[in-house]
Amino acid sequence: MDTPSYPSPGYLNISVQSEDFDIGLELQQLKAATPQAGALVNFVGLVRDMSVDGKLNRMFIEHYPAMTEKALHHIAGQAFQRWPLLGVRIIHRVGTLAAQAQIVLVAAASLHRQAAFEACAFMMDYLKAEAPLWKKEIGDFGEHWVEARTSDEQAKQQWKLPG
Amino acid sequence: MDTPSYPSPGYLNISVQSEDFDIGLELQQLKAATPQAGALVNFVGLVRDMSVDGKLNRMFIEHYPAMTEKALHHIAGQAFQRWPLLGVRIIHRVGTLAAQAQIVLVAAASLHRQAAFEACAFMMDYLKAEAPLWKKEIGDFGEHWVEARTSDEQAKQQWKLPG
Amino acid sequence: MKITILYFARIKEVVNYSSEDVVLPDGVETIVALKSWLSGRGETWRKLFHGSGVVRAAINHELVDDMATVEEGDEVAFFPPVTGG
Amino acid sequence: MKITILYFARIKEVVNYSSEDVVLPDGVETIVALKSWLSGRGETWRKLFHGSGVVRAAINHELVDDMATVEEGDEVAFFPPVTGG
Repeated sequence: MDTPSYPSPGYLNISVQSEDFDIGLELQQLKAATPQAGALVNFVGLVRDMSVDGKLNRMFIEHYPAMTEKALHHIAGQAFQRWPLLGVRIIHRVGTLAAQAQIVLVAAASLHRQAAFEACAFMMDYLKAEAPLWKKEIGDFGEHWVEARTSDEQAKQQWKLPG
Repeated sequence: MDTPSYPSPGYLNISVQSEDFDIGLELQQLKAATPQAGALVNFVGLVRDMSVDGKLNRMFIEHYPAMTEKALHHIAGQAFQRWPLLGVRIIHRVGTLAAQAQIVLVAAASLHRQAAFEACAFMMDYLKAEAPLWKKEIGDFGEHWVEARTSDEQAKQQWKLPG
Repeated sequence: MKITILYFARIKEVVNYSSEDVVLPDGVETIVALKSWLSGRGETWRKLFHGSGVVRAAINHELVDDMATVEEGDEVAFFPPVTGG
Repeated sequence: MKITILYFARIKEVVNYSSEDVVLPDGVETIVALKSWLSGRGETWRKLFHGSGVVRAAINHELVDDMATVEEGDEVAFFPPVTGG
Protein backbone atom coordinates (compact mmCIF):
# COMPACT_ATOMS: atom_id res chain seq x y z
CA MET A 1 0.00 0.00 0.00
CA ASP A 2 1.26 3.48 -0.84
CA THR A 3 1.77 6.21 1.69
CA PRO A 4 -1.06 8.72 1.38
CA SER A 5 0.02 11.80 -0.54
CA TYR A 6 -2.32 13.98 1.57
CA PRO A 7 -2.67 14.28 5.31
CA SER A 8 -5.25 11.85 6.68
CA PRO A 9 -5.86 12.84 10.29
CA GLY A 10 -8.39 10.04 10.58
CA TYR A 11 -8.53 6.34 9.87
CA LEU A 12 -7.86 5.37 6.26
CA ASN A 13 -7.85 1.91 4.74
CA ILE A 14 -7.69 1.28 1.00
CA SER A 15 -7.67 -2.08 -0.77
CA VAL A 16 -7.54 -3.12 -4.41
CA GLN A 17 -8.27 -6.82 -4.52
CA SER A 18 -9.83 -9.62 -6.51
CA GLU A 19 -11.59 -11.13 -3.46
CA ASP A 20 -15.13 -10.22 -2.52
CA PHE A 21 -15.80 -8.18 0.64
CA ASP A 22 -18.30 -8.38 3.48
CA ILE A 23 -20.05 -5.00 3.82
CA GLY A 24 -21.18 -5.67 7.38
CA LEU A 25 -17.68 -6.64 8.50
CA GLU A 26 -16.11 -3.66 6.75
CA LEU A 27 -18.52 -1.20 8.36
CA GLN A 28 -18.03 -2.83 11.75
CA GLN A 29 -14.27 -2.32 11.40
CA LEU A 30 -14.72 1.27 10.29
CA LYS A 31 -17.03 1.88 13.25
CA ALA A 32 -14.52 0.30 15.64
CA ALA A 33 -11.76 2.52 14.24
CA THR A 34 -13.85 5.69 14.67
CA PRO A 35 -15.52 5.43 18.09
CA GLN A 36 -16.64 9.09 18.01
CA ALA A 37 -18.56 8.64 14.78
CA GLY A 38 -22.25 9.49 14.73
CA ALA A 39 -22.73 8.89 11.01
CA LEU A 40 -21.60 6.24 8.55
CA VAL A 41 -22.40 6.54 4.87
CA ASN A 42 -21.39 3.92 2.38
CA PHE A 43 -21.76 3.23 -1.29
CA VAL A 44 -21.63 -0.22 -2.86
CA GLY A 45 -21.39 -0.60 -6.63
CA LEU A 46 -22.69 -3.83 -8.17
CA VAL A 47 -22.25 -5.52 -11.55
CA ARG A 48 -25.56 -4.94 -13.36
CA ASP A 49 -26.91 -7.93 -15.23
CA MET A 50 -27.76 -5.88 -18.32
CA SER A 51 -25.39 -4.14 -20.68
CA VAL A 52 -26.32 -1.75 -23.51
CA ASP A 53 -25.89 -4.77 -25.81
CA GLY A 54 -27.92 -7.30 -23.87
CA LYS A 55 -27.64 -9.70 -21.01
CA LEU A 56 -24.33 -9.66 -19.24
CA ASN A 57 -22.68 -12.81 -17.94
CA ARG A 58 -19.61 -11.36 -16.30
CA MET A 59 -17.37 -8.36 -16.12
CA PHE A 60 -13.61 -8.07 -16.29
CA ILE A 61 -11.95 -5.17 -14.50
CA GLU A 62 -8.43 -4.24 -15.55
CA HIS A 63 -6.36 -1.74 -13.62
CA TYR A 64 -2.92 -0.14 -13.41
CA PRO A 65 -1.59 -1.81 -10.27
CA ALA A 66 1.13 0.65 -9.33
CA MET A 67 -1.21 3.60 -9.78
CA THR A 68 -4.63 2.47 -8.50
CA GLU A 69 -4.00 2.62 -4.76
CA LYS A 70 -2.09 5.84 -5.17
CA ALA A 71 -5.03 7.41 -7.01
CA LEU A 72 -7.48 6.19 -4.33
CA HIS A 73 -5.24 7.59 -1.57
CA HIS A 74 -5.13 10.89 -3.40
CA ILE A 75 -8.95 10.95 -3.64
CA ALA A 76 -9.43 10.03 0.02
CA GLY A 77 -6.82 12.65 1.00
CA GLN A 78 -8.81 15.34 -0.81
CA ALA A 79 -11.96 14.23 1.03
CA PHE A 80 -10.15 14.46 4.40
CA GLN A 81 -9.08 17.99 3.50
CA ARG A 82 -12.58 19.10 2.56
CA TRP A 83 -14.75 17.45 5.23
CA PRO A 84 -14.28 16.74 8.94
CA LEU A 85 -14.04 12.98 8.46
CA LEU A 86 -13.10 10.46 11.13
CA GLY A 87 -12.48 7.55 8.79
CA VAL A 88 -12.62 6.29 5.23
CA ARG A 89 -12.67 2.77 3.82
CA ILE A 90 -12.33 2.09 0.09
CA ILE A 91 -12.26 -1.32 -1.59
CA HIS A 92 -12.19 -1.82 -5.35
CA ARG A 93 -12.23 -5.27 -6.86
CA VAL A 94 -10.36 -6.20 -10.04
CA GLY A 95 -10.40 -9.24 -12.30
CA THR A 96 -13.42 -11.27 -13.39
CA LEU A 97 -16.71 -10.66 -11.57
CA ALA A 98 -20.09 -12.34 -12.04
CA ALA A 99 -23.33 -10.41 -12.66
CA GLN A 100 -24.60 -8.87 -9.39
CA ALA A 101 -21.17 -9.15 -7.77
CA GLN A 102 -19.93 -6.33 -5.58
CA ILE A 103 -17.39 -4.10 -7.37
CA VAL A 104 -16.62 -1.22 -5.06
CA LEU A 105 -17.17 -0.02 -1.50
CA VAL A 106 -16.64 3.57 -0.42
CA ALA A 107 -17.48 4.37 3.20
CA ALA A 108 -17.05 7.52 5.28
CA ALA A 109 -17.46 8.07 9.03
CA SER A 110 -18.02 11.48 10.62
CA LEU A 111 -19.62 13.15 13.62
CA HIS A 112 -22.61 14.43 11.65
CA ARG A 113 -24.29 13.08 8.57
CA GLN A 114 -23.68 15.83 6.05
CA ALA A 115 -19.90 15.40 5.93
CA ALA A 116 -20.17 11.62 5.47
CA PHE A 117 -22.81 11.94 2.72
CA GLU A 118 -20.93 14.58 0.78
CA ALA A 119 -17.50 12.97 1.14
CA CYS A 120 -18.83 9.58 0.05
CA ALA A 121 -20.47 11.04 -3.07
CA PHE A 122 -17.34 13.11 -3.79
CA MET A 123 -15.04 10.10 -3.53
CA MET A 124 -17.24 8.02 -5.85
CA ASP A 125 -17.37 10.84 -8.41
CA TYR A 126 -13.58 11.20 -8.33
CA LEU A 127 -12.99 7.46 -8.37
CA LYS A 128 -15.17 7.15 -11.49
CA ALA A 129 -13.26 9.94 -13.23
CA GLU A 130 -9.67 9.42 -12.03
CA ALA A 131 -8.88 5.94 -10.74
CA PRO A 132 -7.14 3.85 -13.43
CA LEU A 133 -9.68 1.05 -13.74
CA TRP A 134 -11.42 -0.19 -16.88
CA LYS A 135 -14.46 -2.45 -17.21
CA LYS A 136 -15.05 -4.96 -19.96
CA GLU A 137 -18.53 -6.47 -20.24
CA ILE A 138 -18.87 -10.07 -21.40
CA GLY A 139 -22.19 -11.54 -22.51
CA ASP A 140 -24.08 -13.36 -25.24
CA PHE A 141 -23.23 -10.35 -27.42
CA GLY A 142 -19.51 -11.06 -27.12
CA GLU A 143 -17.41 -8.61 -25.17
CA HIS A 144 -16.74 -4.88 -25.16
CA TRP A 145 -14.97 -2.28 -23.10
CA VAL A 146 -17.37 0.00 -21.26
CA GLU A 147 -17.41 3.52 -22.69
CA ALA A 148 -16.65 6.36 -20.31
CA ARG A 149 -19.76 8.47 -19.64
CA THR A 150 -19.50 12.23 -19.95
CA SER A 151 -21.90 12.42 -17.01
CA ASP A 152 -19.14 10.95 -14.83
CA GLU A 153 -16.74 13.70 -15.83
CA GLN A 154 -19.48 16.28 -15.19
CA ALA A 155 -20.19 14.76 -11.79
CA LYS A 156 -16.55 15.33 -10.89
CA GLN A 157 -16.55 18.89 -12.20
CA GLN A 158 -19.38 19.91 -9.88
CA TRP A 159 -17.02 19.46 -6.90
CA LYS A 160 -14.44 21.92 -8.21
CA LEU A 161 -13.80 24.67 -5.71
CA PRO A 162 -14.08 28.21 -7.00
CA GLY A 163 -10.84 30.04 -7.82
CA MET B 1 -47.05 -2.07 9.38
CA ASP B 2 -49.05 0.63 7.64
CA THR B 3 -49.91 0.64 3.96
CA PRO B 4 -47.74 3.20 2.20
CA SER B 5 -49.64 6.39 1.49
CA TYR B 6 -47.62 6.89 -1.72
CA PRO B 7 -47.02 4.52 -4.62
CA SER B 8 -43.88 2.46 -4.10
CA PRO B 9 -43.18 0.73 -7.40
CA GLY B 10 -40.09 -0.85 -5.90
CA TYR B 11 -39.21 -2.85 -2.82
CA LEU B 12 -39.98 -1.14 0.48
CA ASN B 13 -39.37 -2.43 3.98
CA ILE B 14 -39.74 -0.29 7.09
CA SER B 15 -39.20 -1.35 10.70
CA VAL B 16 -39.44 0.44 14.01
CA GLN B 17 -37.95 -1.85 16.61
CA SER B 18 -36.00 -2.04 19.86
CA GLU B 19 -33.69 -4.81 18.58
CA ASP B 20 -30.35 -4.09 16.96
CA PHE B 21 -29.86 -4.75 13.24
CA ASP B 22 -27.12 -6.34 11.12
CA ILE B 23 -26.12 -3.89 8.39
CA GLY B 24 -24.56 -6.59 6.21
CA LEU B 25 -27.65 -8.79 6.39
CA GLU B 26 -29.97 -5.87 5.71
CA LEU B 27 -28.02 -4.79 2.63
CA GLN B 28 -27.85 -8.37 1.41
CA GLN B 29 -31.65 -8.60 1.63
CA LEU B 30 -32.07 -5.26 -0.13
CA LYS B 31 -29.69 -6.41 -2.87
CA ALA B 32 -31.57 -9.71 -3.25
CA ALA B 33 -34.86 -7.81 -3.55
CA THR B 34 -33.47 -5.49 -6.25
CA PRO B 35 -31.50 -7.71 -8.66
CA GLN B 36 -31.19 -4.90 -11.24
CA ALA B 37 -29.52 -2.54 -8.80
CA GLY B 38 -26.12 -1.13 -9.70
CA ALA B 39 -25.85 1.17 -6.67
CA LEU B 40 -26.60 0.84 -2.98
CA VAL B 41 -26.22 3.77 -0.64
CA ASN B 42 -26.85 3.50 3.04
CA PHE B 43 -26.67 5.66 6.10
CA VAL B 44 -26.21 4.37 9.64
CA GLY B 45 -26.68 6.70 12.60
CA LEU B 46 -24.87 5.85 15.83
CA VAL B 47 -25.24 6.97 19.45
CA ARG B 48 -22.30 9.34 20.05
CA ASP B 49 -20.53 8.89 23.35
CA MET B 50 -20.44 12.64 24.04
CA SER B 51 -23.33 14.97 24.71
CA VAL B 52 -23.21 18.76 24.99
CA ASP B 53 -23.18 18.23 28.75
CA GLY B 54 -20.49 15.56 28.97
CA LYS B 55 -19.98 11.87 28.63
CA LEU B 56 -23.05 9.96 27.63
CA ASN B 57 -23.86 6.55 29.07
CA ARG B 58 -26.99 5.73 27.15
CA MET B 59 -29.80 7.16 25.13
CA PHE B 60 -33.53 6.66 25.38
CA ILE B 61 -35.62 7.04 22.25
CA GLU B 62 -39.33 7.66 22.65
CA HIS B 63 -41.71 7.56 19.70
CA TYR B 64 -45.37 7.77 18.75
CA PRO B 65 -46.02 4.15 17.80
CA ALA B 66 -49.11 4.59 15.63
CA MET B 67 -47.51 7.44 13.69
CA THR B 68 -43.82 6.52 13.28
CA GLU B 69 -44.12 3.85 10.59
CA LYS B 70 -46.71 5.94 8.78
CA ALA B 71 -44.35 8.93 8.74
CA LEU B 72 -41.48 6.74 7.47
CA HIS B 73 -43.69 5.29 4.73
CA HIS B 74 -44.67 8.81 3.74
CA ILE B 75 -40.99 9.84 3.53
CA ALA B 76 -40.00 6.74 1.52
CA GLY B 77 -43.00 7.30 -0.77
CA GLN B 78 -41.82 10.82 -1.54
CA ALA B 79 -38.35 9.46 -2.35
CA PHE B 80 -39.86 6.87 -4.75
CA GLN B 81 -41.75 9.69 -6.47
CA ARG B 82 -38.66 11.86 -6.91
CA TRP B 83 -35.97 9.32 -7.84
CA PRO B 84 -35.95 6.13 -9.94
CA LEU B 85 -35.40 3.86 -6.94
CA LEU B 86 -35.54 0.08 -7.00
CA GLY B 87 -35.72 -0.41 -3.25
CA VAL B 88 -35.64 1.24 0.16
CA ARG B 89 -34.96 -0.17 3.60
CA ILE B 90 -35.49 1.89 6.77
CA ILE B 91 -34.97 0.73 10.34
CA HIS B 92 -35.27 3.00 13.37
CA ARG B 93 -34.62 1.71 16.84
CA VAL B 94 -36.54 2.88 19.91
CA GLY B 95 -36.06 2.39 23.65
CA THR B 96 -32.78 2.41 25.57
CA LEU B 97 -29.54 2.28 23.56
CA ALA B 98 -25.93 2.19 24.75
CA ALA B 99 -23.25 4.63 23.56
CA GLN B 100 -22.05 3.67 20.07
CA ALA B 101 -25.18 1.61 19.41
CA GLN B 102 -26.80 1.75 15.99
CA ILE B 103 -29.90 3.98 15.94
CA VAL B 104 -31.06 4.16 12.35
CA LEU B 105 -30.45 2.60 8.94
CA VAL B 106 -31.64 4.20 5.70
CA ALA B 107 -30.68 2.39 2.50
CA ALA B 108 -31.60 3.00 -1.14
CA ALA B 109 -30.97 0.85 -4.22
CA SER B 110 -31.02 2.20 -7.78
CA LEU B 111 -29.55 1.57 -11.22
CA HIS B 112 -27.08 4.46 -10.99
CA ARG B 113 -25.45 6.04 -8.00
CA GLN B 114 -26.85 9.56 -8.08
CA ALA B 115 -30.45 8.54 -7.36
CA ALA B 116 -29.42 6.35 -4.41
CA PHE B 117 -27.16 9.05 -2.92
CA GLU B 118 -29.74 11.80 -3.21
CA ALA B 119 -32.68 9.71 -2.04
CA CYS B 120 -30.76 8.44 0.97
CA ALA B 121 -29.76 11.98 2.03
CA PHE B 122 -33.31 13.20 1.38
CA MET B 123 -34.88 10.47 3.50
CA MET B 124 -32.50 11.15 6.40
CA ASP B 125 -33.21 14.89 6.24
CA TYR B 126 -36.96 14.27 6.27
CA LEU B 127 -36.74 11.62 8.96
CA LYS B 128 -34.83 14.05 11.21
CA ALA B 129 -37.45 16.75 10.66
CA GLU B 130 -40.72 14.80 10.50
CA ALA B 131 -40.62 11.35 12.09
CA PRO B 132 -42.12 11.42 15.60
CA LEU B 133 -39.08 10.27 17.57
CA TRP B 134 -37.41 11.99 20.50
CA LYS B 135 -34.00 11.34 22.04
CA LYS B 136 -33.13 11.65 25.70
CA GLU B 137 -29.45 11.58 26.65
CA ILE B 138 -28.46 10.00 29.94
CA GLY B 139 -25.00 10.49 31.46
CA ASP B 140 -23.04 11.57 34.53
CA PHE B 141 -24.72 14.95 34.04
CA GLY B 142 -28.15 13.44 34.65
CA GLU B 143 -30.53 13.31 31.73
CA HIS B 144 -31.99 15.71 29.19
CA TRP B 145 -34.08 15.67 26.07
CA VAL B 146 -32.06 16.45 22.97
CA GLU B 147 -32.90 19.87 21.51
CA ALA B 148 -34.04 19.97 17.89
CA ARG B 149 -31.41 21.61 15.68
CA THR B 150 -32.48 24.35 13.30
CA SER B 151 -29.92 22.93 10.85
CA ASP B 152 -32.09 19.81 10.57
CA GLU B 153 -35.11 21.89 9.56
CA GLN B 154 -32.92 23.78 7.07
CA ALA B 155 -31.60 20.51 5.65
CA LYS B 156 -35.19 19.51 4.94
CA GLN B 157 -36.07 22.86 3.38
CA GLN B 158 -33.33 22.53 0.75
CA TRP B 159 -35.27 19.63 -0.84
CA LYS B 160 -38.42 21.67 -1.39
CA LEU B 161 -39.40 21.66 -5.02
CA PRO B 162 -40.01 25.04 -6.61
CA GLY B 163 -43.65 26.15 -7.02
CA MET C 1 -67.25 16.71 20.94
CA LYS C 2 -65.03 14.02 22.34
CA ILE C 3 -61.40 13.56 21.32
CA THR C 4 -58.31 11.75 22.61
CA ILE C 5 -55.16 13.74 23.33
CA LEU C 6 -51.69 12.17 23.51
CA TYR C 7 -48.54 13.80 24.91
CA PHE C 8 -44.96 12.82 24.14
CA ALA C 9 -41.41 13.32 25.37
CA ARG C 10 -40.73 16.53 27.33
CA ILE C 11 -44.39 17.54 27.08
CA LYS C 12 -45.58 14.26 28.55
CA GLU C 13 -43.23 14.86 31.49
CA VAL C 14 -44.46 18.44 31.96
CA VAL C 15 -48.17 17.66 31.93
CA ASN C 16 -47.64 14.31 33.61
CA TYR C 17 -50.12 12.50 31.37
CA SER C 18 -49.46 10.32 28.36
CA SER C 19 -53.07 10.48 27.17
CA GLU C 20 -56.54 11.61 28.09
CA ASP C 21 -60.01 11.62 26.62
CA VAL C 22 -61.60 15.05 26.73
CA VAL C 23 -64.97 16.54 25.82
CA LEU C 24 -64.44 19.91 24.14
CA PRO C 25 -66.87 22.76 24.67
CA ASP C 26 -68.58 24.23 21.61
CA GLY C 27 -66.29 26.52 19.62
CA VAL C 28 -63.09 24.61 20.29
CA GLU C 29 -62.63 23.30 16.78
CA THR C 30 -59.01 23.97 15.81
CA ILE C 31 -55.58 23.14 17.22
CA VAL C 32 -55.02 26.75 18.26
CA ALA C 33 -58.39 26.82 20.05
CA LEU C 34 -57.60 23.54 21.74
CA LYS C 35 -54.24 24.93 22.96
CA SER C 36 -56.02 27.98 24.41
CA TRP C 37 -58.64 25.86 26.07
CA LEU C 38 -55.99 23.57 27.64
CA SER C 39 -54.05 26.65 28.78
CA GLY C 40 -57.04 27.52 30.94
CA ARG C 41 -56.14 24.55 33.17
CA GLY C 42 -53.42 26.56 34.90
CA GLU C 43 -49.90 27.89 34.89
CA THR C 44 -48.20 24.65 33.73
CA TRP C 45 -50.45 24.42 30.72
CA ARG C 46 -50.30 28.10 29.91
CA LYS C 47 -46.48 28.05 29.94
CA LEU C 48 -46.45 24.91 27.85
CA PHE C 49 -48.55 26.33 25.04
CA HIS C 50 -47.67 30.02 25.30
CA GLY C 51 -44.06 29.85 26.49
CA SER C 52 -40.91 29.89 24.38
CA GLY C 53 -40.91 26.18 23.49
CA VAL C 54 -42.38 25.02 20.20
CA VAL C 55 -45.24 22.50 20.52
CA ARG C 56 -46.00 20.50 17.40
CA ALA C 57 -49.35 18.85 16.77
CA ALA C 58 -50.61 15.85 14.84
CA ILE C 59 -54.20 14.85 14.11
CA ASN C 60 -54.76 11.16 13.42
CA HIS C 61 -51.00 10.62 12.88
CA GLU C 62 -50.49 13.46 10.40
CA LEU C 63 -48.45 16.56 11.29
CA VAL C 64 -50.71 19.61 11.20
CA ASP C 65 -50.43 23.34 11.84
CA ASP C 66 -52.34 25.45 14.36
CA MET C 67 -55.22 26.17 12.01
CA ALA C 68 -56.07 22.51 11.43
CA THR C 69 -59.62 21.48 12.31
CA VAL C 70 -60.33 18.99 15.09
CA GLU C 71 -63.25 16.63 14.61
CA GLU C 72 -65.26 14.21 16.74
CA GLY C 73 -63.24 11.11 17.61
CA ASP C 74 -59.89 12.53 16.47
CA GLU C 75 -56.62 11.48 18.03
CA VAL C 76 -54.70 14.70 18.65
CA ALA C 77 -51.06 14.57 19.74
CA PHE C 78 -48.83 17.30 21.18
CA PHE C 79 -45.07 16.91 21.15
CA PRO C 80 -41.79 18.86 20.95
CA PRO C 81 -39.88 19.22 17.65
CA VAL C 82 -38.70 15.75 16.69
CA THR C 83 -35.11 14.62 17.26
CA GLY C 84 -34.86 11.12 15.79
CA GLY C 85 -32.37 9.80 13.26
CA MET D 1 16.63 9.14 -23.16
CA LYS D 2 15.15 5.84 -22.11
CA ILE D 3 11.63 5.45 -20.71
CA THR D 4 9.14 2.67 -20.08
CA ILE D 5 5.69 2.84 -21.70
CA LEU D 6 2.67 0.90 -20.42
CA TYR D 7 -0.62 0.37 -22.27
CA PHE D 8 -3.95 -0.55 -20.71
CA ALA D 9 -7.40 -1.82 -21.63
CA ARG D 10 -8.57 -1.13 -25.19
CA ILE D 11 -5.26 0.52 -26.05
CA LYS D 12 -3.27 -2.49 -24.92
CA GLU D 13 -5.42 -4.65 -27.22
CA VAL D 14 -4.95 -2.26 -30.16
CA VAL D 15 -1.18 -1.99 -29.93
CA ASN D 16 -0.84 -5.54 -28.72
CA TYR D 17 1.75 -4.69 -26.09
CA SER D 18 1.33 -4.23 -22.38
CA SER D 19 4.70 -2.52 -21.97
CA GLU D 20 7.90 -1.64 -23.72
CA ASP D 21 11.16 0.14 -23.00
CA VAL D 22 11.98 2.73 -25.64
CA VAL D 23 14.84 5.10 -26.33
CA LEU D 24 13.48 8.47 -27.43
CA PRO D 25 15.27 10.58 -30.03
CA ASP D 26 16.34 14.10 -29.05
CA GLY D 27 13.46 16.56 -29.04
CA VAL D 28 10.81 14.09 -27.87
CA GLU D 29 10.34 15.53 -24.39
CA THR D 30 6.60 15.90 -23.87
CA ILE D 31 3.56 13.61 -23.96
CA VAL D 32 2.34 15.24 -27.18
CA ALA D 33 5.74 14.76 -28.82
CA LEU D 34 5.82 11.15 -27.63
CA LYS D 35 2.37 10.55 -29.15
CA SER D 36 3.56 12.00 -32.48
CA TRP D 37 6.71 9.96 -32.43
CA LEU D 38 4.77 6.72 -31.70
CA SER D 39 2.31 7.62 -34.49
CA GLY D 40 5.23 7.32 -36.90
CA ARG D 41 5.19 3.56 -36.33
CA GLY D 42 2.25 3.15 -38.71
CA GLU D 43 -1.47 3.34 -39.32
CA THR D 44 -2.51 1.53 -36.09
CA TRP D 45 -0.52 3.96 -33.98
CA ARG D 46 -1.56 7.02 -35.96
CA LYS D 47 -5.24 6.15 -35.60
CA LEU D 48 -4.77 5.47 -31.91
CA PHE D 49 -3.28 8.84 -31.10
CA HIS D 50 -4.91 10.98 -33.78
CA GLY D 51 -8.28 9.26 -34.19
CA SER D 52 -11.54 10.09 -32.43
CA GLY D 53 -10.81 8.20 -29.19
CA VAL D 54 -9.41 10.01 -26.19
CA VAL D 55 -6.07 8.66 -24.93
CA ARG D 56 -5.15 9.64 -21.38
CA ALA D 57 -1.60 9.66 -20.09
CA ALA D 58 0.09 9.24 -16.74
CA ILE D 59 3.74 9.82 -15.84
CA ASN D 60 5.03 7.92 -12.83
CA HIS D 61 1.44 7.13 -11.73
CA GLU D 62 0.11 10.68 -11.89
CA LEU D 63 -2.47 11.73 -14.49
CA VAL D 64 -0.93 14.37 -16.79
CA ASP D 65 -1.95 16.41 -19.82
CA ASP D 66 -0.34 16.49 -23.26
CA MET D 67 2.12 19.24 -22.36
CA ALA D 68 3.67 17.32 -19.46
CA THR D 69 7.43 16.77 -19.70
CA VAL D 70 8.89 13.29 -20.00
CA GLU D 71 12.19 12.63 -18.28
CA GLU D 72 14.84 9.91 -18.30
CA GLY D 73 13.64 6.76 -16.55
CA ASP D 74 9.97 7.81 -16.43
CA GLU D 75 7.15 5.30 -16.51
CA VAL D 76 4.64 6.65 -19.01
CA ALA D 77 1.23 5.03 -19.36
CA PHE D 78 -1.39 5.41 -22.08
CA PHE D 79 -4.98 4.36 -21.46
CA PRO D 80 -8.59 5.13 -22.37
CA PRO D 81 -10.80 7.27 -20.12
CA VAL D 82 -11.30 5.31 -16.91
CA THR D 83 -14.51 3.37 -16.19
CA GLY D 84 -14.13 1.96 -12.69
CA GLY D 85 -16.48 2.27 -9.74
